[in-house]
Amino acid sequence: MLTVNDFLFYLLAAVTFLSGAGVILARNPIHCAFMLVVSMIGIAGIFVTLDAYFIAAVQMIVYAGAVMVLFVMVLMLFDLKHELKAFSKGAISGVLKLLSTGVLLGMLLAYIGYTFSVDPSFKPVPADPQHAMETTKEISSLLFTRYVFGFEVIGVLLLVIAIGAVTLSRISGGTHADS
Amino acid sequence: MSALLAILTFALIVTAIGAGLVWLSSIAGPKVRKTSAKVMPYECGLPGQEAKDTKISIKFYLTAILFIIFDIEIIFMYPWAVTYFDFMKEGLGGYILGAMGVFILLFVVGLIWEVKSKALDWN
Amino acid sequence: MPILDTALKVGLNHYLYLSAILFAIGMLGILIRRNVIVILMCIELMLNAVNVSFIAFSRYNENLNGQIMVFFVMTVAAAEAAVGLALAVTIFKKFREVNIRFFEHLKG
Amino acid sequence: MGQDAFEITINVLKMLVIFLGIVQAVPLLVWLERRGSAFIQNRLGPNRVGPLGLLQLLADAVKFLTKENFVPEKGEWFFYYGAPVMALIPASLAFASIPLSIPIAIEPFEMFGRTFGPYTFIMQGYDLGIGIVFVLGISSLGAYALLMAGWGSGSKYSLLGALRASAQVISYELALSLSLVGILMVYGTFYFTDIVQAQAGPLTFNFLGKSVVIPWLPNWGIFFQPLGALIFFSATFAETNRLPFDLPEAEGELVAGYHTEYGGFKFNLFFIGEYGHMLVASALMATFFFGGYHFPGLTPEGVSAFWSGVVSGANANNILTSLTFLLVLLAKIAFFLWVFIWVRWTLPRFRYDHLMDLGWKTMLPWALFNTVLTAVVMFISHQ
Repeated sequence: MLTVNDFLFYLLAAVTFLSGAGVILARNPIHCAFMLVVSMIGIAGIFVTLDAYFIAAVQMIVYAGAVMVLFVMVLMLFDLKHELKAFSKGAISGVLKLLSTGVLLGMLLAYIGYTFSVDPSFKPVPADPQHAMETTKEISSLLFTRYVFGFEVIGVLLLVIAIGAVTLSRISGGTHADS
Repeated sequence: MSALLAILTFALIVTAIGAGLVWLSSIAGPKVRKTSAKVMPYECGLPGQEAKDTKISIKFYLTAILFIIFDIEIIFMYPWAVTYFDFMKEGLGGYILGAMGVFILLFVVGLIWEVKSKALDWN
Repeated sequence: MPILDTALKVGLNHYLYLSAILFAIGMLGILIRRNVIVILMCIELMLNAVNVSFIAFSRYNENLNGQIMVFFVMTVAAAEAAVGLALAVTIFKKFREVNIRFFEHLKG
Repeated sequence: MGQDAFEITINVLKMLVIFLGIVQAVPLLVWLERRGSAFIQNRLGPNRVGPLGLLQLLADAVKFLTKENFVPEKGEWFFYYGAPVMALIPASLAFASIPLSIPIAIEPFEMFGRTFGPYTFIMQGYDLGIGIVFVLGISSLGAYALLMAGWGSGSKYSLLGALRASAQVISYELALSLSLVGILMVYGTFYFTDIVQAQAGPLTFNFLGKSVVIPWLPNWGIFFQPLGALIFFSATFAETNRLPFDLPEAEGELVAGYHTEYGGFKFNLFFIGEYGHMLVASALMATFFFGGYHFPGLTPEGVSAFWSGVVSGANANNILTSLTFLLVLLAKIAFFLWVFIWVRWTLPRFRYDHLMDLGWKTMLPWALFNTVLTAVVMFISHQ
């Protein structure tokens, strides 16, 4: 008998898998981007089933709400209708690519199946809404004690990116893109 | 966990009612033959022009990039904000203030640089 | 059926399988697509797949370090997407090309 | 979601009521907006259909429903029809996560020959422990409705309008989320119920190690975060595309923005989404800065004691007590909605570059200043 949690996992996994497959199969890049948005939201749901509420919200805000908006805006800005060939050419190389990905996937699945078959079930957690906030506070105190150096490095990285991205978009002149 | 189920149910309700209303309006609306003038993009009644070199300012995309960067910096302030008082109660107020002080300083430097480099000017 | 019930009962393995499948999808996308922006999207998908396994292990071991790792991965991935897109846009503006094959000609 | 059929049914019904409440609030707000604007401009406004023109909206809805539906030539039908539906989702999902009143505790009772209960029904769609972060996450999906509409219409004016609108929305999202950091520092939680609980009673704060109580003021967030409240409320105007920030649909100057190609009920759904965002913004404003469902002098015990003189039975008493607090919150929401309408007919529209300058160069630095100020003041007053 499936519990609610199991049902949610299978539902979200199906959504994530199908939209993930859509990302690589859709011909129009805009469709790829919207498929990826659905995939990101599905993964945020997966995080919630794993009790990572804050990370799920960050996933929504950063990935679905910021990164993918940038992707969609760039694709709309450079209206790529003229790009007809979505996939790379070559039958032999195509077979090789599929084969190598299949081998990798098979190895990963077999490894997971053999290694983590001891007791893969999760320990139960309290189903109390307060629990999510407690976890968030624990994450936060870890972030600002053990990982405080990484946190500051992220600050530096973001500063560098902010300067670099603006400088990059400046070169080759002109503030307007031909569409 | 059940909250997630509730969210999905609610999203389903909203989508169903919204899509139902759109469908209902397509049922209730008149069925008129499409004419070429009707399905043309609306450009104030003039014949549509598909100019080859429509210029769209890359400012939009630059704004989106800067949005990502500052959004992440703000997201890092959220866990800090909720534990700020807890750290102070443990006597680590100066430490946590300093840790975020450096981060905010980097934020401010980035913001000042963007303003000075005119990346945020729109005219 | 008890065997089916055991197999369907969601545990760590299921999350890891999902993570592996998503990772493989992302990798396949990088191999077969030509558009550099779609390839960047596939990289995001692969990073997300890794995040799923991080969170799953974090939940399994009841250890929150994994969640912090995911927080950092997300940050760096977003930064990577920003710079990657800035590069792609710069090259597109100059050469009107987003095909990944074309980028090979950019050697110095 | 629930343990037995009764609880699940009530919870699903509750969600339906919340969503239909949002949808039903829109005609009333449109009526209020039209009558209110007429009042401000010394006109009469709609007054023909029904008393005070109230049935005008029913007539409008019927008219919207009987409009022709078609997809423009170069549009894509999925995005074209999906965008109005998508416009509903962020606002309604966010509104359903805000606690509207105190939970209703239902004692065991007999129905259909069975005993049900005891139950506790929360007065919100769902209770996530991370409240405000969820609202921010789900509202950040709002940009997709605009982009889908612009892309699906297949018209370059729609696309340009969509890009303008989403650039504006994401720019003000920064100031909006940063302005909330101060209030989160004060309460130390993301959880809405705790935030509302913390605002009950008279104004209490610590100053230099002493506890100060001001009995004639409520313990509302606005007294701790006046600047944060101001920035938050201004940013929500831009988020909801309302005047003076309604550049995405400057109907007088531009064509119409991202919904140029839309008509009939699909246009109406965008409208419902916009008013839904206003509802969320007003409810968040009330929850964070104006005590949520609390009002000075009203305690759950006091209200319960009042109702016990009117009705008998614990269940009816609990329900009426909860509804009383619901009314308090609704009154606060109505006040902020009126401010939205009032401002629309008072202030002129910004120019686009002024708008972006205001968001990035004025509101973002002030929100940052508010964060630093709050941190320093809390640090000093705790020493």
